[in-house]
Amino acid sequence: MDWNLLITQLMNGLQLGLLLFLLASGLTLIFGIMDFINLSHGSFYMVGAYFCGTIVAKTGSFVLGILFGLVGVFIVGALVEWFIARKLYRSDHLDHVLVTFGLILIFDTLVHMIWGASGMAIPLPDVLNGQVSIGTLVLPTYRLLIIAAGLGVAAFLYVLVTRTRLGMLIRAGASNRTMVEALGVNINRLFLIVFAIGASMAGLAGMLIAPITEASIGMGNDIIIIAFVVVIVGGIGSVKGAFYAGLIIGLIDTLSRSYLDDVLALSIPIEYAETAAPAISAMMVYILMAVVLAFRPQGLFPPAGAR
Amino acid sequence: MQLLSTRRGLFYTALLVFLAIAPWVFQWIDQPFYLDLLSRALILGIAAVSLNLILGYGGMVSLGHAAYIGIGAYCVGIPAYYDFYSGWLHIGLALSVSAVFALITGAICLRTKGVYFIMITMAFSQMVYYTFLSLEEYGADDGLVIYLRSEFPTWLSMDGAFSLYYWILGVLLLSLYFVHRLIHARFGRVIVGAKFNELRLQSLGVNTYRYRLTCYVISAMICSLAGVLLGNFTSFISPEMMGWTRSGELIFMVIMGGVSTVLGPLLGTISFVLLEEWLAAITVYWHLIFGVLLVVLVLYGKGGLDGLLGLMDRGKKSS
Amino acid sequence: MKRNILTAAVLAATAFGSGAANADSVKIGYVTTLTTPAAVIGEDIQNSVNLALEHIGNKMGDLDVELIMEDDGFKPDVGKQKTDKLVKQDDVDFVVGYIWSHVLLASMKSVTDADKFIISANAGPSQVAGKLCHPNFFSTSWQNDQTPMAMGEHLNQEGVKSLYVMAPNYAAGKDMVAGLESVFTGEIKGKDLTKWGADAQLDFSAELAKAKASGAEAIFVFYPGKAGGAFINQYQQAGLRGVMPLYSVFTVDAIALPKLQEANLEGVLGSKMTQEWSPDMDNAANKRFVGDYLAKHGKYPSFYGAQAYDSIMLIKSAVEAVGGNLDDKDGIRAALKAVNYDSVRGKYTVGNNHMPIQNFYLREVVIDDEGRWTTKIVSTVYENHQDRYAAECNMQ
Amino acid sequence: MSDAILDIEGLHKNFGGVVATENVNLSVERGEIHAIIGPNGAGKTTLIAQLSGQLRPNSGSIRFEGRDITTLSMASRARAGLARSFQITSVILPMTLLENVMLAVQGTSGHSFGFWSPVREDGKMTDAAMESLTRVGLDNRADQLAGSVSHGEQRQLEVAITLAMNPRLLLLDEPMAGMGKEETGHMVEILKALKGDKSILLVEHDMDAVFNMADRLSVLVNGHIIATDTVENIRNNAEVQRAYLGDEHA
Repeated sequence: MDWNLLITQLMNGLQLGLLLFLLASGLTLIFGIMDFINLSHGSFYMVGAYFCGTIVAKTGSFVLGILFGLVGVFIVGALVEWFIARKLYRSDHLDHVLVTFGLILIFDTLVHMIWGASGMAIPLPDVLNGQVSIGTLVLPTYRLLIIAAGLGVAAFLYVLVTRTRLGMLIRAGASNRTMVEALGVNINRLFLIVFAIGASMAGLAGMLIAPITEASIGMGNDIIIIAFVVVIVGGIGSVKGAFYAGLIIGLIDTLSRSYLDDVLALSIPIEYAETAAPAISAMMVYILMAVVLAFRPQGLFPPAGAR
Repeated sequence: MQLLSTRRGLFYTALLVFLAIAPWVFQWIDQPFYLDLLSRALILGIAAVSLNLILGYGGMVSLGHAAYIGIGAYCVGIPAYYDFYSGWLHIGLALSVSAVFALITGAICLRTKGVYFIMITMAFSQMVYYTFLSLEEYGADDGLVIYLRSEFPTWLSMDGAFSLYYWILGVLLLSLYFVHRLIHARFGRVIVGAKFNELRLQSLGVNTYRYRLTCYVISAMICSLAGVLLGNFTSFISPEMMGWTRSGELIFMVIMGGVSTVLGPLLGTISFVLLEEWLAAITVYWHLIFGVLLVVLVLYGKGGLDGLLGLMDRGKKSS
Repeated sequence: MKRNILTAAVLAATAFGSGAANADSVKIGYVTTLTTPAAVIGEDIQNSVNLALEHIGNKMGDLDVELIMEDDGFKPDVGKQKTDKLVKQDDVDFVVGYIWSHVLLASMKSVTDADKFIISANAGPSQVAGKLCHPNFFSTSWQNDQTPMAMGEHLNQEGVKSLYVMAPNYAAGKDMVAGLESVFTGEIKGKDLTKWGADAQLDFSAELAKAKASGAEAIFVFYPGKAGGAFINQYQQAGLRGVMPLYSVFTVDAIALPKLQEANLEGVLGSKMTQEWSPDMDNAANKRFVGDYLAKHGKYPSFYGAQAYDSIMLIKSAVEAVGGNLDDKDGIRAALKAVNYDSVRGKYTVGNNHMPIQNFYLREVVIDDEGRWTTKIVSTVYENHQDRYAAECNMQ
Repeated sequence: MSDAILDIEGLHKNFGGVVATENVNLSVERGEIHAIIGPNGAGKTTLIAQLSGQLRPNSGSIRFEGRDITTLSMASRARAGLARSFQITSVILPMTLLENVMLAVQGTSGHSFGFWSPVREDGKMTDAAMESLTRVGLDNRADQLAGSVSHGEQRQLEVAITLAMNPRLLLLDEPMAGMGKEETGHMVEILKALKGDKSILLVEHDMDAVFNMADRLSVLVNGHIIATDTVENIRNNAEVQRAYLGDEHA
């Protein structure tokens, strides 16, 4: 066993898991509080990456890119909530699926029209482009930064949800919507803020991944489905659930991508194992969700008080 | 029955008559490609009719129905790969494989409700998608080219654009009629009733789970027939045809045409395929128009195209 | 003898066909990718095709050229559907393009069944060069295996003993790996085929970690289009630059380089690849093509563009050879086979399977006089190289 | 005891720490109208839910016509002859009255795996459904959508649906809820007409209506039955006065 490789892969899994958490945390809140299925949540991820890329290209500063990107996505999220989502909270899930499917098409094409088809590379400052050595272990600096940022946001959300009045309303809203309404809270504003914060989280995830994979059209469409899996596995409305489920799924995906072909090669010819392994590791995530739904439909960590 | 007494009825009658003579019309105006388009639309129509059975009438929003198109298509492709071309074999295989798969997954899916049902149906279809993606022997990502169509006795042959078209039309009309009968029979009443109020049905002594599961399986089997025809029509199959976005498009077609109406889904698929073709010819940004259409349709256009036809009749009455 | 039978069959098919080809114009259907992230390649191709048409004044002999571009959406079934449309509705004379091997494989039958000509300007899957070869299929590119074979040859010459291999999991990816393996004599320490298509895998963290741990001397990759940039990015971030030299095919190209330069990823400078063409090739046709492209778009054309440009010139030569009589399919076929035009890659011929027999060069990433990152030919690896599937093709 | 159609013994249900019903003992005689009254939150609806099979009790047993049905599903109980109506009107609004009632006929007449013959052409079923509609006086509205008739009529439809199941025991959850004076009177007449033919267990708030038609009353307070007796005796029961009626009748 190559321990350095294992640790590297665990770190990679952690990084993916935290990215999924950033996406899923907003999704799960919007889902839990507004009972709104937002398939186009991945579009915020994409838009965030493009905003950040544009500002980095103009100013040359990655930090400014992130800051302005966050503000930009917050505004886009608020606009979507204001003009579209708000009208749909009382309709059924089918309508949500259709409208947000339409939004995906709209966002993808708008990005194509504005930024072109070629995608956008986001240069990193030299400090971040290097590696960090710990003993014999060498890890990319930037990936460590993603992990740190992910954990930071998780801590921020933890404080927000457990220690503030907004968080109290969010928690109450996730488990009992009528109660929040009975408290005389301006529900519209609460929903708007939660929606826009959720969008910003997704946007942040997009900004963090773009320097690695580039910003591109439709980059959110694949990962959003995995983020949904995270939400369901974690328990709808539960930020804590999204955190743990994100890590579990990030690790499963990365570890099976790294070791599954070797494992499969023990029983089937290597050339088949090479093709089957990536597909099966992608499938694992869905198998996990189906098992969770079949045996524990409320998810692994449902919010307290939810049925 | 009242086909000729309302404008909507007239429209559908005209549509059906047109479908019956379409190949000759297209030959006459020398546009053989239109027959291709229509064939594709009608195949998707079969899938939409099957989806409408569970989604429209039964209230089961499946985001994984494209998997059954894929299963049907691979039930043609894989035997053909081994030089088994018998059409009865293909159809029999498609019906049984889809039934077994729907029975197993449906039994799990139907334990859940609402959004969980949407997500778990999608999860299962993604599993099928990735399964075929991993089957190196059958082309994996690259898909399979089917060199010969399913073989049937001469009078039923699928060879040639015309005979394949009439096969498609035949299967479509049969499934439409079957769904129509089903919905008004004892079984259908339970399915429709359970959509609106499952608890009520249970209080009436009906074990809704068993009926819904049966309905899910029937729908999957009809959909697999669409897959068999699609495999024969495109002579090429790939896992792409069962990705979750394809399932989303199917829902879109059903809603666009008019959910839980008999002919609405067919209207939806025909419009969808034509729109896709025309818009794509105008601009590479055609997805934008599609997206806006979808949003507007849901926010303001309840009842879909079939509903619009209905409005026409109401307009007539009030004038 | 065999050919006569084929010709007879083709003639019979023509006799019953509509024969509706409009005598005033030559219709070319072009299938490429205009949406999804891969649209970046489609744009380069579109630019090059338009430039070619501009250069020939939109005329082939006395005939006007009518071009119809279709988008395959990076999906085989969509590509096939669009091909059907071009063949049946637009009744084009030539169907050209095809970036992706799986799209070509799905679409080819539609064209050949209708007795039209299909010209691949990029994809070159092994099947089409071998068992599925067809009298009406031609290529202005290569068979997939050839370019990586050239790279394998170069690696042998350089004395590289072990490799880690990465490619996307689709027809061309598998061909590329097979081509390399057929020539490379060292050890392959590990191999990853990653998910491809509209939702391709772009984060290679797990694979790069494996590559590093494998202890291989160098890394070989095939990541066309957008994925190339992403890969180079992560290759550098993972700190592999000094440790595992990068050898690639169809990965570092004129599409990836401007973006890599923008992101200042110097790791790619000096990296080597093989190709049948390079923007610095010294012939009149290439100078005109590259020069005008640079002037018009402010960046170098890619090899996709070069092959697309060639495809238009090849068709022009064939149309002129038959004096504009597009019903003379035999004449066109013979002219396409003769390759009598000024290709931007210089002179080449085709084999019995209609795949080019041509030179393959080793290219290196350099900085040009104006500070732009581009590629330059270092040496010739193969001269007049023919693919290894030609023998499996039963055409003479 | 011998003539009881429904016997409930020691029924207990709690949700986490909250006790909904505790040690409930109750029996309904064949042919009687037995009403359960009690203040809001006393556990009446939870009790009905346990009797109909919607909720499973934590302990205790329910016997229907001598047979233990404690663990049977809602659907099986319905087929056994125990029909319930809902407190909140839950007829199927987009269907006609006739279709609503026909579903009930269908539900208790064998399985529904009939895929071909249209139900509307089944004379036996339409007749049975029409008969139930007639009993509640809705026969002239059979083809109207349930969503288009008045609230009172929907409540009557609810009763017609329960009747159409041809039950021996009806569990009626506040059949008069939300009704005006005239409608209530009409409903009382409908239910009185059933007396002797069907046994009825009724939860109801409207005291006048209850006193008007019930044979016996049980008073449920905080999940306990504090008294079961004839209408007359309950009226005069001091404990009931204090615990419940006192609030309203004082």
